[in-house]
Amino acid sequence: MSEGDDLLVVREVVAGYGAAPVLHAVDLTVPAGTIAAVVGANGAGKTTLLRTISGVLRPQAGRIELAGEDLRGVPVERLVHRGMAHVPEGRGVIGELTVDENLRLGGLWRRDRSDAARALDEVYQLFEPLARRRRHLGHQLSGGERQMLALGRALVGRPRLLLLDEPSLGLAPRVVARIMALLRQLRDSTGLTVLLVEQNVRSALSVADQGVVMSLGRVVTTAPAADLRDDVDLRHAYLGF
Amino acid sequence: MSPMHRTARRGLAIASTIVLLIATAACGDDGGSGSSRGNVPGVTDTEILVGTHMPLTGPAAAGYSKIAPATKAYFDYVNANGGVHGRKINYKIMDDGYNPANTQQVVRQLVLQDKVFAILNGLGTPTHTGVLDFLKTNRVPDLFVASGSRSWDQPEKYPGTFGFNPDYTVEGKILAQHVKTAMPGRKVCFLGQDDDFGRDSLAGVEKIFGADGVAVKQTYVTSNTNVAPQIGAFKAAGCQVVVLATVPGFTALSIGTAARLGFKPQWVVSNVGADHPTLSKQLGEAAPLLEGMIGGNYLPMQNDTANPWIQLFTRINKEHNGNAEFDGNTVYGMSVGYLFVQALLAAGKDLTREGLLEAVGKGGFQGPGLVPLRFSADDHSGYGGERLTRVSGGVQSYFGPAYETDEADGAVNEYTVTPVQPPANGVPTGN
Amino acid sequence: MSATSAATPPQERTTAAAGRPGDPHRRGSTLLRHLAVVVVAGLLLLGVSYVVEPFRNFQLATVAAYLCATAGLTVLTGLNGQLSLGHGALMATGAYTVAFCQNAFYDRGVTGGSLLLVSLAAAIVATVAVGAVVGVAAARLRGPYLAGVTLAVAVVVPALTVTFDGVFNGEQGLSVPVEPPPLALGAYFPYERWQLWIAGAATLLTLLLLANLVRSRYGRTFRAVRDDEVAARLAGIHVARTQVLAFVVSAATAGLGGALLAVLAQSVSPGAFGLTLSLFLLMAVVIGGLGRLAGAFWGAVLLVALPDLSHSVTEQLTLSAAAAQRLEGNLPLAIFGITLVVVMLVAPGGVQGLLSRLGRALLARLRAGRS
Amino acid sequence: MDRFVFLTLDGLSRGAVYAAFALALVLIWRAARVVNFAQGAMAVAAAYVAYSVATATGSYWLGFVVALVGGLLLGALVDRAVMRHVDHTSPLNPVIVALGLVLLIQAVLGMVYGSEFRPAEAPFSRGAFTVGGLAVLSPYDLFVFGAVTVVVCALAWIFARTAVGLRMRAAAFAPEVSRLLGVNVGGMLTLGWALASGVGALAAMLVIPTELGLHPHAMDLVFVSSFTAAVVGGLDSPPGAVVGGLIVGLLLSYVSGYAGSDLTPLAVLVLLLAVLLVRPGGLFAPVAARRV
Repeated sequence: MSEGDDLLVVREVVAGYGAAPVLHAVDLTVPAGTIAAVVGANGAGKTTLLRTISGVLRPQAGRIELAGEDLRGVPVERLVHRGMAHVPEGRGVIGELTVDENLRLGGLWRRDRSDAARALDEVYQLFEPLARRRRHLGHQLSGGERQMLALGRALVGRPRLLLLDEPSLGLAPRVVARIMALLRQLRDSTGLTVLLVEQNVRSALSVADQGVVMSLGRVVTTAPAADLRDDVDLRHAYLGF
Repeated sequence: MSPMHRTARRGLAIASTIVLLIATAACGDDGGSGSSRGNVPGVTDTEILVGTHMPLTGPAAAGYSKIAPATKAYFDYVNANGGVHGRKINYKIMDDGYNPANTQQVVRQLVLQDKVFAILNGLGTPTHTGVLDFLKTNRVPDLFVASGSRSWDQPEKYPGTFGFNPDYTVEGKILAQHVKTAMPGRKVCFLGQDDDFGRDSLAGVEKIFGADGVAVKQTYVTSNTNVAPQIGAFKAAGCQVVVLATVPGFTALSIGTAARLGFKPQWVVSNVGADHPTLSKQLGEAAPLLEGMIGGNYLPMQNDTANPWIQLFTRINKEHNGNAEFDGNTVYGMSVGYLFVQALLAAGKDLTREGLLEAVGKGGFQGPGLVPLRFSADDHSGYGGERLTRVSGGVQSYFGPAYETDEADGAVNEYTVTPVQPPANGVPTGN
Repeated sequence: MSATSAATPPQERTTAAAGRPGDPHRRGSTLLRHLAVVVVAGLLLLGVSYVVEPFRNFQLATVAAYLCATAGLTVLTGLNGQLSLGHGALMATGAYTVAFCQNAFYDRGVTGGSLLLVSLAAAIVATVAVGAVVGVAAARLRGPYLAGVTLAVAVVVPALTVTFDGVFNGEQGLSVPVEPPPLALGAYFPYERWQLWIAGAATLLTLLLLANLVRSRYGRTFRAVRDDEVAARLAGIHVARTQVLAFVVSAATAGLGGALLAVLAQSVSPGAFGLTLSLFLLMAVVIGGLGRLAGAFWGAVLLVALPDLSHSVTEQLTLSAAAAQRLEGNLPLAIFGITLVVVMLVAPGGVQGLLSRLGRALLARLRAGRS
Repeated sequence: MDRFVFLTLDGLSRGAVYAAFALALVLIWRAARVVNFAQGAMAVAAAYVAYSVATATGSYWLGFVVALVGGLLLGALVDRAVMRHVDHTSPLNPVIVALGLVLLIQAVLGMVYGSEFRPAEAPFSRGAFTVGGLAVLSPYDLFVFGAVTVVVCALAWIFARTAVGLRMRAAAFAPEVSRLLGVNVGGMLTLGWALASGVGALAAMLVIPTELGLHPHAMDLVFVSSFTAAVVGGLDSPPGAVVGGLIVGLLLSYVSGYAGSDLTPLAVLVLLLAVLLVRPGGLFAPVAARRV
């Protein structure tokens, strides 16, 4: 079932915080070079899914594979080495560090110092406002700038798979649109694979190749994003619009 | 969770608590009272149980922790030689960490639970002050307290308490008298611990020089180890003689700090802080700074190997004290032991607490001390004088005559009686 | 995991607090239940005082005195979340006040059994005043900053006795004259039993008041402030006032504890109330089980048992003189240190946490056997 | 005037050591949100190791190096073996564990070395240079200033300029995010403990020769002064620790020089209250305190 070009495979994963699991046997496959959007109501388990994939939360059962390799037992901090980057909800900008330090942190693990430096420059080119505020502390940035910073910091590591948790939260529609466009642009230019978790279903589905609908800890539907956008029943049933 | 259930649980907890308490109480009763003969606590036909409280741990333990083991070693020696009137002395040493709250506990344990015959050589002014009333109410002889405070000499108020050390005022007078006669016209300054030790000592010095005779008076607290400000003040005032009423650590600090500041007065140091081995160990490579330091003492010098007392004590130290390091504290501890055995002998074969106190009150003990013990019915202080010591060529030794005086306005007199020799087998005989 | 342990997640705590509604019927029964427990404990203590020998009576009296202080500290730290490294200093305040009062009475030739009550009350008042000052400062501070100030208080208050030695008589301290037991009890009534009665009665009364406070509206606000200051403020609780109140209450009990210690020892000196005491009080309440009055009891027992333990441990070993000298005193401290670390690692609920777990298991077993 | 200069220099040379020790406390606080009450005892343990090595080999400097390395290892050990396993939900727990460690370490030192004071050797002369009849600093004081300055600069450089410093700061501020970015947070925590404990050992090596000597309790008083210094400066701020240390050193010197040594504890309390009532997070606290 898992073909060569499936970058991320999640099989029968059960995970949660206490005795009662939040995720019940979740299955998910993201082909390389595509954008998958996980959508669903509050409490559907979207964030928990991302946290489980990136290893912050240990699955109680099931397996997760990245490019065919089982991730069980791989410490969180080693996952960047495997090409996975996770931008957590609330953006995870470290407020006490400067913009530059935040960005450098994203590439510190890399052996190839010169490429890390190059990646840093590219991010500054990509997010020109960040270049202007290099020396500013993280907590001095606006919401949009923080999102850029978090995204840019992930990109410094030149990931194969980007896990994005609610990138649109609290941002103006114009900024959200820019970020979504950027993701598509990155997919096309670098072959980046993105797993996106969003409340903002419209814009998520507008950018994604594949849509995954979650409800109460289960995947209820996986379909091409365009189909989901048009499936009125499904939207009414799970997405509330 | 129903209230019923909770009450039950609480009841269970309380019940288990009480059971545990009673169990500890029962276990603790080790039958100390069962073995006593007649009505005298701690005394049987074969044993005399004596207790003490000492700092064995904590910052104050340095030096002092050696005293009680030395006393015990002397008792072991006496026991090995047949004991006192056929009874062996069992010396129970309790650690109070120089904390008065712990002293309360351990002394009560010794008296109420272990039922000791007497408390011997309890160490420290703040610690021992707290148990005076308790010992008095329980009529426990409280002999030879290890401190130079004047509190032990209150025969009216505490008839069962006797001191051992010369009190700090007596010492201050003797040290000051020497300064006055041997170094006339010099500018004299004083550094004392900020408690009764420093106060009483300063009182003695001022009895000789008058209240205005001491140019600069400074104090220190043990919780602040920087004495540079005080020493700096002495230097600025041009002091030529500095009298120290300091514990050994602060003697070393003061002398070291002064050298650091290029200030080299004549040091005159209380017996408490003048033990040369202790000081030179603390100063390490800076020990030559002690050269010329004048101190006071009243027991044989531990380095005086020709002294028969030191020979005796060294032997006992080897045989019964694991050959521990031999210093002034060892001599002190064994001298206390010797005096106590003398007192027991004087109290006679029918040993009672009253008998012991009466015997001590009669006085007339002669032992290793260079100056008289002042015990009498209305004087419960210990040694009544000191002899001066000087460090010369890295060796601390006596010079000049021994002096005696009182803590009031009496003159400082030479004491000319030659010290006695120890008995042949090192155990006193009744006199 | 019990509802008041430090490690409990907040949700559980709030439900536990909410599970005790302010229904007057229940409240009345709580008071009665506490009263019953205290009366039973008092009777038991009375019995025990006749059974055990004088030294144990004295030790129990000392436990009672320390229990006053640890109970207050556990309310402050465990229930209100304020760390205090300075309770030894508050005990010293109470102890010195009692000393001054008793000496004043005796110097004026005033005698009588009830004077001690006046002195103890004065000690509480004085400590409340000091506690209010420290508490107002404390309410502005958090975490390590609060620890820093209370640490300084713990160091400074004993040092003041040396600075003003004309009043406090320096390191040597003051003696505390105390009346002998009333003659009605007989001429040979052991003094230590009398001491236990005094200390026990005062402590049981304190515990009764504290237990009711903990279950009252104030107790709930204490916990609310500990769990989440912002939420408490939103719920209309005056956070600073609550914190000062908690500090004052615990200062009052610490003052009483110190006063009782002074009465037991018939003397007071700064060395007994140093920084070590403050730190040991804190360790005692944590080992006993933070936030529980029963845990405060175990802590107090520990404080009294430790010096005693110091001797018996080394006595059990047969050692050379030199080795014994080194181990004496140090070995028990090492054991205590390890115990403290291990307790914190494996049983953060402390002794009382373990006991109640054990008790619950026993009850469950009993019920299972019955049904 | 002479007296003022004298007291100032004396206070500064004391304050430098308090600064170093306060810095060690700040390092651990920043890394692990723990006030390490065991810092003093750990530092004394390292100093005892130095003493053993120096007596056995006759080389002060070998002992000095061993003390620093020993301090680093002890810090790492305390983190790995104990502190890591402490439940940090209540800030009290690590404090109590640290107090337990103090008892344990001091008791073990007492058992191994006894409770006597051991002389602590100073590598340079402690005799002061005299300038115009006024005793100023000694070569040893200069060594203390030099060593503390080197440590402060080295730490500042590590934290501001190196990758590992960036990792350590990130791990302290945002552990979970840092892990997601490939930072070994556990390792950084251990490194933080090791560095702090090494700095503490250095402070002990510097201060003990100026004190009563080597003793299991030798750092107790230094701990109290340094903790005060760290709190005055603001526990989150390394520059605050340095400034706080110097302030406390000067205060102690002036008060005992002009007012009397018995007033020093009171002066410390007044300083603490004065600073904290105006700035509850210390002098160098960020203006908008972070809500954690």
